[in-house]
Amino acid sequence: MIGNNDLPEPVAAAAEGAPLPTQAEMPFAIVEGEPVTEMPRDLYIPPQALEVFLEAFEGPLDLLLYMIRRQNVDILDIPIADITRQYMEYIRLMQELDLELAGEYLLMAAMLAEIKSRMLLPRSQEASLLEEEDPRAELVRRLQEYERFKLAAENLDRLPRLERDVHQARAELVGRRVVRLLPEVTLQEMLLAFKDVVQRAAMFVHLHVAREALSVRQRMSEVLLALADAGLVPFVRLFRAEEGRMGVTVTFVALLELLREGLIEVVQAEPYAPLHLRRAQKPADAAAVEEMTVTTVS
Amino acid sequence: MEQMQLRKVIEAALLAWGESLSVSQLREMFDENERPEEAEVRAALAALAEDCAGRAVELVEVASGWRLQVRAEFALPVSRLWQERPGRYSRALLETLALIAYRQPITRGEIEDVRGVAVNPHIVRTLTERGWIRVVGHREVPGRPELLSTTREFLDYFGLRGLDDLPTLAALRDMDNLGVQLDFGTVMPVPEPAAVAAVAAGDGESAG
Amino acid sequence: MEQMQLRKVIEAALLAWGESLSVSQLREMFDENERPEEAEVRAALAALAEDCAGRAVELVEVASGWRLQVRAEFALPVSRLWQERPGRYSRALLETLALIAYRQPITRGEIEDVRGVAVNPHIVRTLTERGWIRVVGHREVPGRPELLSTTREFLDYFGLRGLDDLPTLAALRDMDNLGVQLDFGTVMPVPEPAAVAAVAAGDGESAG
Repeated sequence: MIGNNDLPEPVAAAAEGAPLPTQAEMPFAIVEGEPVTEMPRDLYIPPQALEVFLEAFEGPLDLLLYMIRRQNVDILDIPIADITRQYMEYIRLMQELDLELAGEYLLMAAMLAEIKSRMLLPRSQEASLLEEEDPRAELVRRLQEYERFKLAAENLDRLPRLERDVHQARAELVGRRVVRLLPEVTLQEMLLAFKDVVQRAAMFVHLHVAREALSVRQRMSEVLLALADAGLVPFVRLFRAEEGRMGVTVTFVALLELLREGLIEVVQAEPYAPLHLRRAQKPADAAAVEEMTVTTVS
Repeated sequence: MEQMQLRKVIEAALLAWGESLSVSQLREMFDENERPEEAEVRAALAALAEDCAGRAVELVEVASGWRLQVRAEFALPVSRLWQERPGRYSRALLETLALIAYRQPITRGEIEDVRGVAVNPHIVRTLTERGWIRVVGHREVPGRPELLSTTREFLDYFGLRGLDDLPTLAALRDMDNLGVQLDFGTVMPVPEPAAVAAVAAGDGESAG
Repeated sequence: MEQMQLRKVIEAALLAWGESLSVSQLREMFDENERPEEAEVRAALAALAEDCAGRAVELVEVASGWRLQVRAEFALPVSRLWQERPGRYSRALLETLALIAYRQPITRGEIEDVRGVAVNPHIVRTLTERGWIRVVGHREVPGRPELLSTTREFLDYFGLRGLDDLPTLAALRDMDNLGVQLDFGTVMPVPEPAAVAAVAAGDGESAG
């Protein structure tokens, strides 16, 4: 018995189920050291080759197709008696050799026997012309159906495919960077979040619902920024004439609010001198105060 | 962006990425304010494909987009770079794959009906692991068998844009049309390959 | 083998391999009887390097051999292919941002007073990095907490001319369905389809 591992490549390929080679120069099997370049013409197959031979078939339909093709007969007009006899012979050989015989092979044998017996029955000419189907019809249909997918598989195998026929072209990218996309937010999303937080907060603390002068809040931020680096800034410089009365009012209210919150200080060198603004100075000894506060609290 | 530059960026992207990229993926490389239109990208791709004439690589469209690939004519020397040869696939696997590709969605039982043998579970596992097939549902019959279909990776691997690109399935012939007689002795010649091809070409059956 | 053909095989090999190959690796692609000399390979490499002028790739010699690499000038657009899909900002972040917008200048402590939970430092960092908020000063109380305000970029991103374009708190409160009743007019940036879906999801969340 020849194990697959010991076989030269062509035989191993056949055993793996590669398409059966049709060229005469390719050995189909190696039997007792001699290459077998053709499928056996008759039923006698050296037992050592039979296993390889049968393993090359993808089931009973495949075996039948092979026998039909080998006899050069049209699939639509199978000499059923002949084919059945050969098929049975293969089955018998397989059983004699103790090959593991898939149940499908026996099922096919039964089907062939049934077709054969039906074809032997006498039939009137009218009947065969009218309704009665050729007993082989179902078998022929299955054989054809199988054969077209057998062909389709061969065609698929011939398509240029990755790894074997074509390779994806790749090249390293020099200086690749990490690019992170930032999430998108809509104004609506933010407002909904705000509405939510306000509603929640309303359950705990009293929030004044008076019209929020947002322009004042914006101006407060702007004034704080303006004072950030400059130190002392003349009071008048914070007002811009081109903003008109409304703008002046907003700035003034913003300044009052900042003063009230203790965020800025007004500095006047002497009475009637120009007013200057600066950010609230931290207490002389902030650390000490902080410590004190902490002590007080605790 | 001028087309020449766009073409180079696309070539750079395809080579750096090393796999196929769709037109929309290519467009997303650019900031919104300088993002090329789809038509511009397609024009640049067409120009790039022409640039590749006579070069070692070619630009092809597959299911998931466009890719640059080394031409098949260089497959032999190039494949020697790898110690291992790419695996060959058994007939059983290829037949099973072909049935799933042409008849999808299909159950194992339906595959068995055509092939006449039980479906090897190992084959289904291999095909699934390769990402070529996947379960897309269940047939609502007793046992609720899985319905199998091919994937985009399958199409990509075989260089196909879609199932329509699959080779046409051979036609079925009808016994009645040939006026078959119940004559055991009749021997008909096997059709010439050319005749088979003609039949195949005439078959309008789609791959879907 | 003529040099032009050798050059193409080398290009094919380098692009298929995707990494550097040594001269001897390149020579080993060929059968012994047609294996090019080292000098021939080097000449072909030199010619290939010249071919690459003006193309998206360049041929460089590195320690382990030669490789074709995508030129650095394409790093920026091409790097975006790997960019991660943006996540979504958390509810906590949006609430914090909104509170800073409406109550600026505001300290973390004050945000905490309204939200009832500590401000996640990660949120403040994210908003600062995004350029939407900044520290405009310190409250002169023990600890000198930072005062946070929104920026011009914040206004620009949301298409606002000023904070006044935000609906008032009172107006917000009365609204059952923000999307329907608020006339955002020109103020709203046109939402992307994805953003619309996100709003819809957010809506459901707030209703619950």
